[in-house]
Amino acid sequence: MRIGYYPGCSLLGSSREFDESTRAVLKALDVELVEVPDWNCCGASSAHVLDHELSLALPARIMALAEAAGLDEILAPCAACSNRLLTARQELSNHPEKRAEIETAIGMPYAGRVRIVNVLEVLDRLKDRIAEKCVASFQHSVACYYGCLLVRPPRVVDFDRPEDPQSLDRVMASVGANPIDWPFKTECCGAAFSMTRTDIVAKLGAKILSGAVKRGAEALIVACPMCHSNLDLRRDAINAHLKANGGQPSDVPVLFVTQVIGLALGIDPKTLGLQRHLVSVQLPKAESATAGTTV
Amino acid sequence: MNERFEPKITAFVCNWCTYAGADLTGTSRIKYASNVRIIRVPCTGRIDFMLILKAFERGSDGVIVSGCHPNDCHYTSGNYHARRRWMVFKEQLEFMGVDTDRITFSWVSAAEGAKWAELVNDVTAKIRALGPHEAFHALAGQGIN
Amino acid sequence: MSRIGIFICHCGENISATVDCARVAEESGRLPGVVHSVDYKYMCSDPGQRMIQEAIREHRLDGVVVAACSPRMHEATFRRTVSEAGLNPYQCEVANLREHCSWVHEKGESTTQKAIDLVRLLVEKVKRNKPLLPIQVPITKTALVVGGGVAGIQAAIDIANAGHKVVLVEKSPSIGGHMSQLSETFPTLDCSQCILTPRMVEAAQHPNIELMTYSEVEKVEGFIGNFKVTVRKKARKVDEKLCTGCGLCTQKCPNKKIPDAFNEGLGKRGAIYVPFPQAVPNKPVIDTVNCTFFKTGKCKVCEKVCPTNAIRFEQEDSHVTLDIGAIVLATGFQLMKTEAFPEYGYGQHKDIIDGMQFERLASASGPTLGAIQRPSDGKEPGTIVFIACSGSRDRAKGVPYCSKICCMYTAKHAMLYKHKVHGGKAYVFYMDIRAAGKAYDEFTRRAIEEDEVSYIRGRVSRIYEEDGQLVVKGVDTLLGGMPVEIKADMVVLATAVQAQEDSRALAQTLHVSYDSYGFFAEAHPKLRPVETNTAGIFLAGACQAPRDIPETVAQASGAAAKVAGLFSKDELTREPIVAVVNRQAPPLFSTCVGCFLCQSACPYSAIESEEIKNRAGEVIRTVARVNPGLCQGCGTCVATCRTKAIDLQGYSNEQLFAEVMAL
Amino acid sequence: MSSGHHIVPGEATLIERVKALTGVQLSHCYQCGKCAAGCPVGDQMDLTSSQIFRLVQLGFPELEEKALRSEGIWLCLACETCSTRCPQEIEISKVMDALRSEALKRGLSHPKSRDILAFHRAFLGAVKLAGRLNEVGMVADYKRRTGHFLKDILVAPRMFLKGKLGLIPHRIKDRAGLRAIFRRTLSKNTSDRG
Repeated sequence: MRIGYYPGCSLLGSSREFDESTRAVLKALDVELVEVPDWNCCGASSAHVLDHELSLALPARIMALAEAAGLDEILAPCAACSNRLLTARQELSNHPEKRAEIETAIGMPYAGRVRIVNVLEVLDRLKDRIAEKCVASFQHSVACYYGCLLVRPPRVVDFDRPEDPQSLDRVMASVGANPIDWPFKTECCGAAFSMTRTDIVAKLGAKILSGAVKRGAEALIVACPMCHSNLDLRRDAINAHLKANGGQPSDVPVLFVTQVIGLALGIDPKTLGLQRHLVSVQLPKAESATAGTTV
Repeated sequence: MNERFEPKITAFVCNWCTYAGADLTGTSRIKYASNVRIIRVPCTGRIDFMLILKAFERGSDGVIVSGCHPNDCHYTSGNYHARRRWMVFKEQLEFMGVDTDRITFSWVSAAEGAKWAELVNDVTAKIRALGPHEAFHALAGQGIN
Repeated sequence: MSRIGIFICHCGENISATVDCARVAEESGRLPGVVHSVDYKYMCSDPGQRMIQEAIREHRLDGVVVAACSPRMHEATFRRTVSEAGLNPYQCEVANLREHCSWVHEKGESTTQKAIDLVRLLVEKVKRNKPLLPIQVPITKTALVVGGGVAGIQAAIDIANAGHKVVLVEKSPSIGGHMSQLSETFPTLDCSQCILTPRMVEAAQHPNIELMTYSEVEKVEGFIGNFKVTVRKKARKVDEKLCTGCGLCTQKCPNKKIPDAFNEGLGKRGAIYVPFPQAVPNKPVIDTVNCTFFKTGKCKVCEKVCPTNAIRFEQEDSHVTLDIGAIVLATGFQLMKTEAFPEYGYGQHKDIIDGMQFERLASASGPTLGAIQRPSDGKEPGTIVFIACSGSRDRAKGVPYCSKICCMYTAKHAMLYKHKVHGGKAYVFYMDIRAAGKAYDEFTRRAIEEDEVSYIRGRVSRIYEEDGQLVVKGVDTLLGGMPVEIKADMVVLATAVQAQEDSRALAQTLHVSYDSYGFFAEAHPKLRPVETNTAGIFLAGACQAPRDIPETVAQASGAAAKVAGLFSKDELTREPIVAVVNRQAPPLFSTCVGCFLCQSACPYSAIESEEIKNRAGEVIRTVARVNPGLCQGCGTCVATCRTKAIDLQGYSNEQLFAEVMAL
Repeated sequence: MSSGHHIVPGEATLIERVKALTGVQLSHCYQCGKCAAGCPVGDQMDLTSSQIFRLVQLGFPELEEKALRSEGIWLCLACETCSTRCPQEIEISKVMDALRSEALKRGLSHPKSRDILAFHRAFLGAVKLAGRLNEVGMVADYKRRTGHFLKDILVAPRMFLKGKLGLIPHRIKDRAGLRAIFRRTLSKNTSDRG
């Protein structure tokens, strides 16, 4: 299996471990990742706030490059990137007259052929191979946290169901984890305000974190670098908010789905970037060889 | 002669939807082009397409066929049969070299008085732009019937 | 040579203001075959009509064109006028000079010219009109009522009381419908079963009513006055004649874990069951899907305990064919299920229920005997949230229309809860309070003012479970959109009223129209609300649109009056605008070649085949024949016929081509 | 713009501008409030989404201005919870984008939008420069624009130690082409002034 790969900017920086674990897991599962040549930033949460055209042109350049490279599918692990790519793709396919303008702007032809997939879709396709190669089942209660961008808006992303989605839960169960039933799977963590309104981020993160812990989660599992940053990098702010509002601070770790799969496949935690988390990955009753690793 | 060309438009309309819709245009006093002559049939399903050829032969420059909206046919499915036959007839017309742009198929319900006026005005303007249907009138003169 | 008379009406000034009527009369008078042409101020007035009649006699007219308002307005009037003067009514045509000419064009030459053209077309048509005779059809004076809810019961009783036979078909084992499930009714709070059960018994015991419960309409053929209806009687597996309704079998059935549909899944029943104690008929039925005997071949406890040996495991479905003159559709509605609401948990929370489930909780005959207890743990809810417009007025996930009854029943639910749970808190999230009915607004005000139900204007965005309670995230738009969060013990969704699951299929069986939501369509939204577009089929109740009990009962009585009116005559007169296949002298017999393309085009199955035999009785030709009772006169067959063997009376090929040739 | 609650003839109302920019018809909003009810930051907004729509619906210049001046439009996270649940299928976050761009264009944006705008400008500035986002460079630029120099001083060194902050920008090859995209798309009003 060969698939296009668009890591996006976060995966080069603050979420390097998502990139590392995605590459490691897919390599272990015999999937060849072909990075989109000379890819650019998709504009993420900023371009559409300031300029609609730009928010179409930046993703269009990426997709046009992928087409030129002969790719018909791009894996975009970052939920924000895949959402922006899907949004631009849909708007350009619904409005062919805009496509011509955008082609002029990017100075490249764009046919709209290339498909965008997220990491859960790819893992779901590989579930038989994962089961086959699973050496250490991940026997922990986990809260699957999807965030906003994987499932919303449904008319654009058309993935899983918009409330109480199940795909990540299924992936987790396939490697032996126990996904808990909890109500905040798609609650927004405030990612867009990570820099500007840390107060809001802390409040929203606190609700998600305490909601998961209260229902017995030993780890939160995410598939979005922004969710991860907010729940991991901003943990001090979240805990401060919890403390100030009579809640219980928590050191429950937040893992990328690919890190969990990697552990189940027996990949070295360091390769998976577990040591990069600010909240250290310590899991109770270490059942598997790798869980419980402190880094 | 600087007179504006006034096309002759013939409309075949069903009794239940479009005829009633055109009645509503009247009761609503909405004005439209006086170029149209309406021929009432019970249902568009009744329309023998030879009638359209005859209408052209008699000097019509444009023809309107209008009935109930899909699924609203008073007779359940007559408009659907008309539509299906039209697809076949249209190909024959094109083969004969008749300009099928001169025939307008539409749906006007009994509640769409304004739509009827709009339809007649649009078709009249369109046919005026196309000019007299001389190609056919000439043919007719040679007695194609 | 024809002798045509032309009568141009001024319609006061409605026509003459823009059309030069005198000139129309003058020019039309010169058309070949026209022997008389006049104009007059009001043709439809008494003197106007007399003028037409005198002209017919004086000029021995054999055809009349009245140029006046739309034929949809006065065609019937003028046809009666000419027939009183001895002319066949179908020898009169009406040219539409008002709606299609004078009202829609400016005064001027082109308008008058159009009027002259319109008259000329119809003169050419009327010359070719043939005298037609109305068609007489006999009427079978037995009505079929489909659906045994309050609408069907009321219609059946009214028709039966008018002296006609009625067959009442109900698909479930008992009549009673949704009304028998209700606790109390708005705005009077009288007990639903107390007012309905006497009616159910009256229907069952009426000498003119035959009940067919646990039965479904499978096929309908024929036409008004002469329907042939096939009904499938589903096997009860119980001999209704022998069963006394003692109830021993239902008590002894060992399999008592089956969710009870009558109690909306909140209670349990056995595999042999009577839906509810007051059921009519009070005879049980075996649920073969869940019955241990049907699953494993062992058990038969019911058979052993039955004192009258009425159990019939071998009983099969049977079919009955009925001769029916008129049909009343009263098949009711269904409520949208709670599974349809993603943001309210996809129906997975036991304590988020729909309105009908609340009715069962509040009903004295329900699973809790009328105590308000939440389904998950039987606890009495201290705080309850009602959400109106759940799925209604929601084009995204539900239906765009207003379900009409929810505002009232939600107010009733909140009241019943407050009456039963003292000190309980009741909140109602609503968008508008639609309480337009006799004593309705007073009722909702009473809920707010006397029973202190808190009404919050706004929709609920999300419900989730936390610490054994349901967190309801709503908003108060009257407080400027301030988010409101309520921790509730139970939530009741007033889910949308929808057409029955199988309404479209039934409509197709009966050839009646339905709207995009699957509700049956009335013939005219204002003036013919209980008729359908298919003659002889009438509508009652919520199968047409969401409606409450008083409206349903009124409409049922209206439908019954229509049936009684139809049955008041022995024969039915129909317009002779029907298709006819030509017949000629032997050896041709007909130009019909028997291809039967017309049959596939006919929406009414009105085209039959007829065998033409020689003297020896051998079939020599098979040709088409139109059943004039079934034909509705659309003429689709005429346009389909390749040999022009079939023609439509009143709109014949000859007539229409004559009109076109006059263009 | 004239004062008083009346519609200025000939001038496009905000509801028409929104329709032109996004294709969304705000007349569809029937004020049920479901968007505000589920909004993660609804309780922080001076005006919630449904109130903002109401202000726009009437077409009165003063009310439109009130909507454009609100902080609420800048607090929208584009999480799409509202549009997923809206019974009238209104694409609410698209409307919020349009209102923000109108507010910027007319110079009405809320003072507190300054930081948020600064962030977005820093973000796009960094992208324009290198083609990809360099988080360190972007944050530095943001701090320069806002003066929040001490913010995140506790998190950043730890991130650096974890290998999460790279100091060297990731540059793409065709930077000229990328700058051309910015030049061809960005409208004057919203251009990156940094």
